[in-house]
Amino acid sequence: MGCTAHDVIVALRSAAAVVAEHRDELIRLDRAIGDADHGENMDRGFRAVVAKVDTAAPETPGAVLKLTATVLISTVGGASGPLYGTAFLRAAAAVSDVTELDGPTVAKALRAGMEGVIARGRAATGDKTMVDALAPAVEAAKSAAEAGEGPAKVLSVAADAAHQGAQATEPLVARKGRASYLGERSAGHIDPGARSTALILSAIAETARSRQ
Amino acid sequence: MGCTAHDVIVALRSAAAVVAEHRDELIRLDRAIGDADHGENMDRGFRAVVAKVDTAAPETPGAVLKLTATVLISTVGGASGPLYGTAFLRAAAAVSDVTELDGPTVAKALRAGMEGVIARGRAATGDKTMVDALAPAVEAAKSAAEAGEGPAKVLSVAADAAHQGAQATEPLVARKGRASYLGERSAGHIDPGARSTALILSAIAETARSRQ
Amino acid sequence: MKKIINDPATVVAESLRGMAAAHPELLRVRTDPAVVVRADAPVRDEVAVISGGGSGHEPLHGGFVGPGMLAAAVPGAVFTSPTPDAVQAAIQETDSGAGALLVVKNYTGDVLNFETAAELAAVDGTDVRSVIVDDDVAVKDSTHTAGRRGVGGTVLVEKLVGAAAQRGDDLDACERLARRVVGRVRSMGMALTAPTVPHVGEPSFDLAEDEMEIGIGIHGEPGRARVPLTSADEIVRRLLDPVVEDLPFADGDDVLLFTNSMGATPLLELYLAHGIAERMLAERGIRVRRRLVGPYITSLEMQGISLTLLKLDDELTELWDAPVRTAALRW
Amino acid sequence: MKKIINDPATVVAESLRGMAAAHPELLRVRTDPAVVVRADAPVRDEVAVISGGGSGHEPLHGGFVGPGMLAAAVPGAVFTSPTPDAVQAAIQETDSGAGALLVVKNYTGDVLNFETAAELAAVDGTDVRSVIVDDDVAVKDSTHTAGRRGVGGTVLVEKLVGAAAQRGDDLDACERLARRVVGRVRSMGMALTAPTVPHVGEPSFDLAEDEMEIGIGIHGEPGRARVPLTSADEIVRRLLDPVVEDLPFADGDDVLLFTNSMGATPLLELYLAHGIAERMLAERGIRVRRRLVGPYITSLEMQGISLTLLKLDDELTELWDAPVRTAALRW
Ligand SMILES: Nc1ncnc2c1ncn2[C@@H]1O[C@H](COP(=O)(O)OP(=O)(O)O)[C@@H](O)[C@H]1O
Ligand SMILES: Nc1ncnc2c1ncn2[C@@H]1O[C@H](COP(=O)(O)OP(=O)(O)O)[C@@H](O)[C@H]1O
Ligand SMILES: [Mg+2]
Ligand SMILES: [Mg+2]
Ligand SMILES: [Mg+2]
Ligand SMILES: [Mg+2]
Repeated sequence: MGCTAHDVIVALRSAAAVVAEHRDELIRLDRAIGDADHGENMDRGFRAVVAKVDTAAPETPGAVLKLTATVLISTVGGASGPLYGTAFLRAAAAVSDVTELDGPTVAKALRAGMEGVIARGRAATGDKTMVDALAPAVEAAKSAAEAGEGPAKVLSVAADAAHQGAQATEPLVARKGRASYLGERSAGHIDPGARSTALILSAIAETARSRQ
Repeated sequence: MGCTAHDVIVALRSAAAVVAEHRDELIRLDRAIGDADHGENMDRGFRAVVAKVDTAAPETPGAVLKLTATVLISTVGGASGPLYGTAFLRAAAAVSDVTELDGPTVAKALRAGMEGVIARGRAATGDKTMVDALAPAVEAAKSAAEAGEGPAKVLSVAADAAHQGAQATEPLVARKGRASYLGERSAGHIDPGARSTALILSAIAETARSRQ
Repeated sequence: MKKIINDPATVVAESLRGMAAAHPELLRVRTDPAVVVRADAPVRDEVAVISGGGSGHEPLHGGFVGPGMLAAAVPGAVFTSPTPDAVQAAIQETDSGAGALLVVKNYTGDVLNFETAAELAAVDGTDVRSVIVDDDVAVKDSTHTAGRRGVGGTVLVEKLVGAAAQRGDDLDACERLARRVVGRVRSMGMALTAPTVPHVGEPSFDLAEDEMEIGIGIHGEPGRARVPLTSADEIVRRLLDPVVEDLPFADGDDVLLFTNSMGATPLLELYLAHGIAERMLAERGIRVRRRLVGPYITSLEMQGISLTLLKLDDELTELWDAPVRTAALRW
Repeated sequence: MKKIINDPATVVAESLRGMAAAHPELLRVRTDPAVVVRADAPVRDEVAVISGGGSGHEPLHGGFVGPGMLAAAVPGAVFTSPTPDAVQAAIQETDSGAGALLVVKNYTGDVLNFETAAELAAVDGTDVRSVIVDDDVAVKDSTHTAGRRGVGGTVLVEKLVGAAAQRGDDLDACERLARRVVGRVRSMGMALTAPTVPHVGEPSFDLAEDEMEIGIGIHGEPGRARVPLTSADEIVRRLLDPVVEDLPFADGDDVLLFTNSMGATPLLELYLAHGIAERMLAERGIRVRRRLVGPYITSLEMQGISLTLLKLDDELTELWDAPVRTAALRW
């Protein structure tokens, strides 16, 4: 019923595939209010993650998440590199060395990841960043876990909430990251980091569902 | 019946007006096989000539032509500046200090001008330069003068021949000037200097006709 | 996309190889992670001034590596902050025992990646300080936002602090100086055209033939406002006024005026703009004592300019005049 | 047309004003006719090396005025040779008694206008010589045509002869040296985009998104051939092969490689191309001993590059290394 290290690796592969598929869309979103590299950065990072987990074969979910963190930190660059890296690092710490993730652990890992992003980037919800996708995801995951749902369901409600959160960034005026330089002109576009967060969560949730 | 200094000044004013009117056309021609400045160069030069003859008020046709030469040399630049300048300088020398130009003197001045251009630029007919407009003009002028025509008629057949000569540069491959760098690619375009020569001769001929 | 490249994925690496070939006496290039290092690094007892950021702003920063300026530069992917391991490698390669000063342009990505590197280097026992450059007055400054961008002022900070390091200032003094310069430098830029990032393949924004972007950054991010293209006089005024009024610079001030090309603006136009800026400053009684005119912090093939003003005093003037020997700045 | 200008008619004059403001310690600018002169001219007993030509190629030639290079530069209208009176003014302003050497790029207009000026100066009693630079291998050389254009090689001639003048060579020696350099230097260029002349207002030629011009000049004149845009490797090969084979440069030769940006090609791409050229020369056994990489002879905002090779010997290497202090070249 829980997610093993192998499940997490499969989920990351699927996330990498989704990021590659949406590379151009993420570039387009970042082109509108940033510097047009978010799709390229994430694609470069997740390709490297896949290559690395294949050779390093980490043995616990926490080890997979930690390896992912270090690879993202050293390959993504930009704002999203350290932020996603920190998220995975904190998630790894949160799951510690358990060998199978249950619903509550998944919810806890998500929260830890979000807290890491906020600690590094100092963005609040409403600032038009990936936090606007993460925060509702964390809330939804928490409720589902408290209702006794397993990891697949927890991830799937989290992903749905993240998509809504990402969508809701469209009218916002950015206060953090590169989009903030545009002031009012940043309104009317979805935040690329929020979108990539939602995409990655969906891919992971989809894998969890299909393997449960 | 002959052309006075005043007639020459009026003719130059009319030439300046025609050059200004055709500035963009000459730029377009030069853009195709050169560096897109011939219209600008000639316009700058003839404007300066008009300004100068107005203040200097030279008293013989030769003095007008000489003044024109010096102004063109110090304002046109490029290849056409020294070439047109030399043409006017030699024409001035050819008419010496006569006070009224008759048909033969006009023909002689034209030939001297052409010889000056050839001496400086070393172009032969068929090289796709202003010489291809000048050479037939000189021949036509000579025949007309020998047939006893006055300056107006001499100029008008010269202008017609110059137009035909300019037109005939279209299929030629340039061997002199900037167009020569294009090799075969220079074929298919009229030479801008030949075109300006024809335009200036027309303007002068037209003035002579209307004042005779 | 019109570029002289082989493959968008290898542009930075291939370019660095060419740079190494071009300047063997000045610098060496490490790959994987990519770092440009002074040929003679580490320089014993000299504070290592290090900067970096996304590529595409050349000559910034690699062109400023050499005696009297940077000990190392860390080039990221095009318009993308480098990763912490690359910054760490630069710190290690230049570690002279005197510590390292990181000159960081204020972008979330640069700040976070350099911050992480500094933390890691501290664990290794190297004394590392960071100074954030945020001189772009086009961006509203506020603690609730990412704050102002680092733009043209960065070049001046690197030159001045590099000179201080070379004359033997210690890390504390270099850090103090850097902060002092940051406090006295202001910039603003504009663009006529957008840059094209190789891996994107199309211009970063679309601009009509009669439009320009005012308050632009150096990463192809759109500016603060899109306005009709006007005369050079008007353009310079629109850049200079906010710069002057921000610090503010005042009647009687001695300044360095840095007129920068964003890449594709020809020198012919750049000098023209510089002349206008000199005239407008003279009208305000601000005395231009030093100048820098050229493409020094660029945005690929973007057409546009930026103006930077630094308030000089005797020490800063002396540090500016101190010898420098790099690929892009040399006297 | 997207330019930072006030009025196409005053671009050159306004730009020169800005240049004068930017470099008061190096040069002064005379107007009407326009001449850029070394601040300390005339320099007693030093041959005055003078060059000039149409504007729009900056930093050529004004950016090379200063100790160790040019005594004066004569800027014409954009892409239009200056008139003889301007050249004459430059000769007069720098007349030191040691004579003047005119470095003339081989264009009919430049040749005729400089020739006329030299004749006029001779009448005034100044010893003036002219050397024609015609290094562009893209143009077929023939006595029946205007011959080859002067392009990148001009920069090298100006540096080397300027160094010779500074070390005290007399006019004969300077002239001989200039001819020797012209005999050993070859270039070729290409473009991705066309320049826009201010008074024309539209690009000098039209080029599709997937095309480039090979064998281009520096005045917006179309090149020898329009071909599909290819990789950087292929572009460099198409420029380098004809250059190498023309002189020819051979296995074991020592050379200076000058990789030039036509204006809007960013340094990122320029270094990339330079690295390729170094590799290809190494493959042929040609040894690159000196390099120059940057935008030194440009064509307004044209994107493109040119490659220039100069066959070095000990004297030329020494003259290249000799100190130079100008706005654009300095060591
Ligand atoms: N301070 C921040 N806190 C949280 N997320 C941020 C912050 N700054 C930027 N981001 C996220 O990073 C995304 C941009 O990432 P990316 O384009 O890869 O980096 P860069 O902005 O350096 O080019 C933004 O869309 C936003 O979601
Ligand atoms: N050697 C030459 N002999 C005669 N005419 C020439 C010669 N070279 C150029 N020309 C003429 O000059 C014209 C170009 O003049 P212009 O565009 O003003 O100068 P540039 O070529 O220097 O830009 C050509 O169209 C041609 O008619
Ligand atoms: Mg981005
Ligand atoms: Mg022309
Ligand atoms: Mg970025
Ligand atoms: Mg011309």
